[in-house]
Amino acid sequence: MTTTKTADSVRRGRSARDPNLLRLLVMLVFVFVLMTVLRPNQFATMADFNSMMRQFPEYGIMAIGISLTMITGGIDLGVVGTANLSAIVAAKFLIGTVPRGAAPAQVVPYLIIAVLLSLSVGLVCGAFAGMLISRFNIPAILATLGTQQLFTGIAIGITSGRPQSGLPLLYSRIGNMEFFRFVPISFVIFFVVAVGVGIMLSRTRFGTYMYMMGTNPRASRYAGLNNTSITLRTYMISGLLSSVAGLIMMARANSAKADYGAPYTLQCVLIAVLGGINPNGGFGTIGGVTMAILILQFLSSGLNMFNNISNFYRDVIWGGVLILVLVFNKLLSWREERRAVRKSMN
Amino acid sequence: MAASVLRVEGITKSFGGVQALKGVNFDIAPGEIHCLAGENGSGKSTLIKVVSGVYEPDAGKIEINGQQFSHLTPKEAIGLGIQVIYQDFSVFPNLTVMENLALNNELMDKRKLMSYKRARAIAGNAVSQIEFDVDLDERVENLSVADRQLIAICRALLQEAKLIIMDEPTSALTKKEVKALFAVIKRLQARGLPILFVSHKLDEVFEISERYTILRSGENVARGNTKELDRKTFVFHMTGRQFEDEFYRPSAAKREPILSVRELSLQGAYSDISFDLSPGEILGVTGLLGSGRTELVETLFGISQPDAGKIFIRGKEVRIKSVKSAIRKGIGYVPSDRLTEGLFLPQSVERNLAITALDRLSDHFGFLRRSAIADMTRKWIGELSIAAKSPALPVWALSGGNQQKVVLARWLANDLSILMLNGPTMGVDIGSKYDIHVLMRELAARGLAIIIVSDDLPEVLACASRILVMRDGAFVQELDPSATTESKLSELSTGIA
Amino acid sequence: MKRRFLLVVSLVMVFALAVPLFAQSYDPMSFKSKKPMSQWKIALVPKDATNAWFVRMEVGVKQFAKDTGINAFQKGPAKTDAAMQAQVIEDLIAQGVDAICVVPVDPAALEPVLGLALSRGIVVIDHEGASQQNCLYDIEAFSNQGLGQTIMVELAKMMGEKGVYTTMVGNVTNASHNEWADAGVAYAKAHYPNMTLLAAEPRVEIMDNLDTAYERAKELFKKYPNLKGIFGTSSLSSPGVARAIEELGLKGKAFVTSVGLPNENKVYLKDGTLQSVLLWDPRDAGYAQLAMAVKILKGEKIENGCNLTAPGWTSMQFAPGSTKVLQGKGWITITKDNVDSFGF
Amino acid sequence: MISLRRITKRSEPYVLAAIILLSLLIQVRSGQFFSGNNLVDLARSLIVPALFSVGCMMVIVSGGIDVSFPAIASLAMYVTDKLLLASNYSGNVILAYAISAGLGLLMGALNGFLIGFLRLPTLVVTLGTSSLYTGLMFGAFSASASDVPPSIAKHGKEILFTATNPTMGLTSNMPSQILILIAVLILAFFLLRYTMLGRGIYAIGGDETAAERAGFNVRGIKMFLYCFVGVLAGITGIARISMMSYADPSTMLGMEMTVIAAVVLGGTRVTGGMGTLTGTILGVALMTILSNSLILIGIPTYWTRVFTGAVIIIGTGVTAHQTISTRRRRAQSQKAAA
Repeated sequence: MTTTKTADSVRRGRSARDPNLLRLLVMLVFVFVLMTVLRPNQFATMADFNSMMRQFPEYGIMAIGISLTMITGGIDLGVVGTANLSAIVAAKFLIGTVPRGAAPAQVVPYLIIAVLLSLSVGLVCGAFAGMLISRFNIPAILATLGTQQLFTGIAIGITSGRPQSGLPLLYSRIGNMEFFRFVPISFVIFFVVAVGVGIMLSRTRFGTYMYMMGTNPRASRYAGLNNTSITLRTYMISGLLSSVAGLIMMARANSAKADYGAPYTLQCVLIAVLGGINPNGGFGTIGGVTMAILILQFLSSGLNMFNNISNFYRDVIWGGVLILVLVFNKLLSWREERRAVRKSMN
Repeated sequence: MAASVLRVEGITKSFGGVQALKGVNFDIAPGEIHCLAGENGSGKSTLIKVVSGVYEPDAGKIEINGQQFSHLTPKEAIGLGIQVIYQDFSVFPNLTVMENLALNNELMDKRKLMSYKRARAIAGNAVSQIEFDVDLDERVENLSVADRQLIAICRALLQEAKLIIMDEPTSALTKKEVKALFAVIKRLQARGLPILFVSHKLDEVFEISERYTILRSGENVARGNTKELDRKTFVFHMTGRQFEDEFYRPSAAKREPILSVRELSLQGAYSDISFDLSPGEILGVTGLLGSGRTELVETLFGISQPDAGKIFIRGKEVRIKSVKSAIRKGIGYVPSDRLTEGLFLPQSVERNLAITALDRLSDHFGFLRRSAIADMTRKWIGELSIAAKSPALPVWALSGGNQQKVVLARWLANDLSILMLNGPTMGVDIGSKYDIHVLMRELAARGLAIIIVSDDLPEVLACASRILVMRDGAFVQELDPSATTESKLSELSTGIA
Repeated sequence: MKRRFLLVVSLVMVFALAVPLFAQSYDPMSFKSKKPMSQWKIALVPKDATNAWFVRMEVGVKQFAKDTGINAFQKGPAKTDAAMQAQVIEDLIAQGVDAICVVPVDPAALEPVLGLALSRGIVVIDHEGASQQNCLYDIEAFSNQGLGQTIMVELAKMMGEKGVYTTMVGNVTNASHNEWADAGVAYAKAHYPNMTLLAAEPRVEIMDNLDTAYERAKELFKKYPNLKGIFGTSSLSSPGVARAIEELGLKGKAFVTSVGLPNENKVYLKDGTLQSVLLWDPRDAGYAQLAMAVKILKGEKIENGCNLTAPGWTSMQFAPGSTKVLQGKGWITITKDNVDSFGF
Repeated sequence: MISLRRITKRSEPYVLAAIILLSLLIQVRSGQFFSGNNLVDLARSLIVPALFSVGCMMVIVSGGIDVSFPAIASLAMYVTDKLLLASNYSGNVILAYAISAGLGLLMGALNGFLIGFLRLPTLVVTLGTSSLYTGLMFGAFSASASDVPPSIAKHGKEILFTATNPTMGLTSNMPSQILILIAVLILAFFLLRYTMLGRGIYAIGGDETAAERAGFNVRGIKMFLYCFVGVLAGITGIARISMMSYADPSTMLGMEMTVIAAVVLGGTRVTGGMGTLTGTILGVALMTILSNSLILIGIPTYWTRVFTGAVIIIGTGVTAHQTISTRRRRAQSQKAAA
């Protein structure tokens, strides 16, 4: 067998082994076409694309964070709490320090500090969760359930639950600007995050470590991986991404508040699972997650165009689709297993 | 000729066009210990599953106590007294000994309710049958592997077994425990119970069985009386290959030790361990489970930290703080439990191979050098002749021997100077075992220092250039393999003459 | 370094055109629609879709659509959440509705998206969002100030203008609940010298849950034996607290009032545990919001005394000092005598 | 001796100790903990989470996890409520329980089918069905808070006894629904301990393959288990709305995480196979006391979440630490024995 042939078969083997991605794509196209046909003048218009691009980055970025933790075999239910806490810290800083009526150029350094502050709060929150999981061996689901309460609680405590508004104009201006009057900056950030995390997972050493630890933490220890540090770093990335999402929410709402986006947590877990992230760890791609995000957004925006259909049908479709995909994957994997048994007999 | 308890004739079974069994015949007589031998994938397990009713054969017949069947259901098989003791014993770790013993009985009696009084009586009766001393209220997860196996045997006896099938029962047992198990088997035989002993370990076949049947690629290749069988023929029938006698002699030139351990101690595991290891040497460490052998090598691999003592590498004192630091110092370790400690089963062969070498196979920013990884994978698949159709295949699709080679290759891909292997050929078939032994000798000859931890005494004798026997956390004696015997080793490690 | 960053920022700003977002003042008259009335599409966005309150509001919306023949509908987020509400509005803008009426979860959080709506020529009417900048008008059944004061007056009446009281909100993050409570507390301070706010627990949260309201009330009465009154905001607080009062045997000794729906409070009003609750009919509020939107689409000038054709909303007055916030006299005090007359 | 050693390995004593400490703290801070009416109040608040926790514990013991029970409970009770209202039913409340339990059974059966027969991962399946059921409730049935039919309202007024606080004269009623909890606990205890079905649940959690080989009908047991959880959820739904005389479809949503946390806190092993009713009830009691005593302790409202978050983290952290050290001790004692 020549080398090129091997490489080819590897590549083919990979795409063939990721039929989930293909199925997601089919579903995505299906939802898209369906909505376009049903609502030709509304769906798939420039205005609609623009609107959708402004909506999904905030929860999309959180979903990517949750996906990463799920790949390592854990879960981060604390993303929303982290996002709001970090945004509130940034908002409090801006509101408290920026002089009234400051010129935009004067405000820039404050903005930079605020953003850095918020990102570091995200990192600290993530590190805290990672610490609980890797050092104190608390099951991730409980540890992050606790951190979600804790972070939201701190956010409420320091604000008495009130929205922090009165941000400098420049912040919202930058946060809501649109390239070519069409591509919102939040979308650009999402794009950068998705591509960056995608590359990290598929092209870097650390990405491989995450998959491997998620597959078998015991074996990864014997292979010389530092599980504690991998876990810690994964949750720190998740925290960092949460704070990015928090900054986007802060721009979109022009304020920060302890309970913005509370229902996003469950939604993000659903996205991750539909996107093909194995809840037991070890498998899943950002491509799949991104498609799941888009499917959700299409569904959601599409349903908003039907005046008489409640938004709750999104949940119904979502739950139904999730289960159907599972059943479908299962049937296929049974077939594959049978084929594999046959092969191993050879 | 006495009527057979079980006779199968012309059993054929195929899976989607692939023939797993091609007309297999065998029979087992009352009170007989019959060994069913064969390498992985030879069709042993398929045959067991046909007999126990899990698979329906495509052709052939099964005769049990004179009754003919074209196929069985699992319930029928159990009803006919066929009991399978699986490799993993199928016990419930979270339940007590009593429940583990009694549950099957209750299920067979189709009981809906559970009586703890009855269960205690049943369990007490079961353990007394084989004179097994155990606390009935202890959770099984707190018992040793050997005790768990005895539980499985007791449970089979409770089912009024007329035939006990043991599927590779010794793979997780220590030498001493195997002895105890064999005593139990003999006792069962004395009561007239036939036992089908499935194994690929030739010593066991010779020691325990009266007759044997060997399968290869789904066919009967040999059957007869064990007395008339010799090792060479046995191995030939199993593998279809001829092997030379194994023996390792390191090159005569004594070299400077690469690893020196002085008075190393870990509380509750081992104490006061000192030894030297030179390049080109294969040091065999043997001892019973719990003798501290595993803990010792795991300390050297940075899994645990010693309480006292010193470790020198190339004469320099080192601290091995973590696995990572062990790897940096050129130490590799093949752990004993391949499935849970060694491999990432659902991940690709490539990833499993490359995992420890990723530091070298990526650039400054941590980006993988994919072509280098592919090259390396290809190289080692070729070098160790790992039978994998594609490096993208998940590693669970490989046979045990090939899986072990993947773990080995992972370490060889690093610039190693010391390789430690814990039970390197456990659960590996003879062909691959031989290959692995040859490989170890080659590596040693190339200047690698190797430590093998094993209680497979023939393996230690065949591969090691020096043997250290451990007992109760201490070295008892150092031996020259060319001047010692298995019985001597076993004596030293058990402390029983 | 800093200069280069500024350069980058300004370059980016040149290429990217920021969406006009902020309190630009729009002339409501300029929102007169050129389309015929039959093609108008008006959406009302409530805080959520399940609360009995908004279910009642939808009755008004449907009534309005029926009365006028205009395509008016209610479309709320699946959960009471500011971020999700903003998404619904985003989608409505993309669909090209002509007017959006909104009951904001959090006015501040909706500023950008409502600003976008206005910039696209969409009429924006707020309800219960007096602090909203990016809207043409905010219509209130009353002022937040006024409601808070009225609740306090009712409570004070029950308590005999003396004793310890505390406030209870749906969520500590709920802006209007906090405003009512703040107004009530301020009013009590000024007018009822013998009433004191419970210093240790000045604001209790019931997580918008009836059962929690009940449990918190029980705890409060146990821990603070001299607690005499609870100033409720969420419509779930009166029935929950009333149940606790009844059970603890405090009927006649402890009091509660809040905004509330007749049916939810009927039992307690009748047995005397509750003396009154306050209400503006969400149906009428829904109807009035749509009527307001239509007025602007028609190009009518909005002045003091304008009529939104729903009971209590017939003569709207601008709030003092505001050209945006219109207040009606929409609230009704419900007592055991009139509780049966509502039918919801 | 041996039994003492076994007891220290379990987590029940630790949870009990935590409850006692917390109680003393509350008593010191408020002087109100050990009053009759406070205990009755706590028992009342315990009913719903405890009913949920029984099913939740059984699922976790079997090696699964269920997050759909609040959705099942809500949909079942809501549909029942609406049906009875629409038919002007005024008879016995048992019918309400029966209908709701039946609906719960159907919804649980879907979980059971997907998990037991198709062997799909439990977390994902129940996340999916949870989304499906809540969506149906709010979408298809456009659920909103509603009255309850007279039979349920009457049932809600049935009280067993009234406890009076002698110093303050406050009274609290013990609702009759506590009898349902007691009955369910007795039933679950009997089921788990004295039936083969119950032992089968533990067996599956210990080793599913072994259970299959031993002759347990694994699919059947899982089917039963999720149906049982569904039935229990349906009953819990009615118990909840009857105690409040008010059917709020969203009142139970979101309880899944705290219930799971309570069950795990009570010593149920997350990976399956281990868990006791005693531990579960203690875990739920701890969580209930905690959430119902923040005012009594005097924690300001704004900081309550911080407090609960910290307790979850510390509580599970202690349990996690304790199981690990037990494992270590066991390993060491094994070594010593060898």
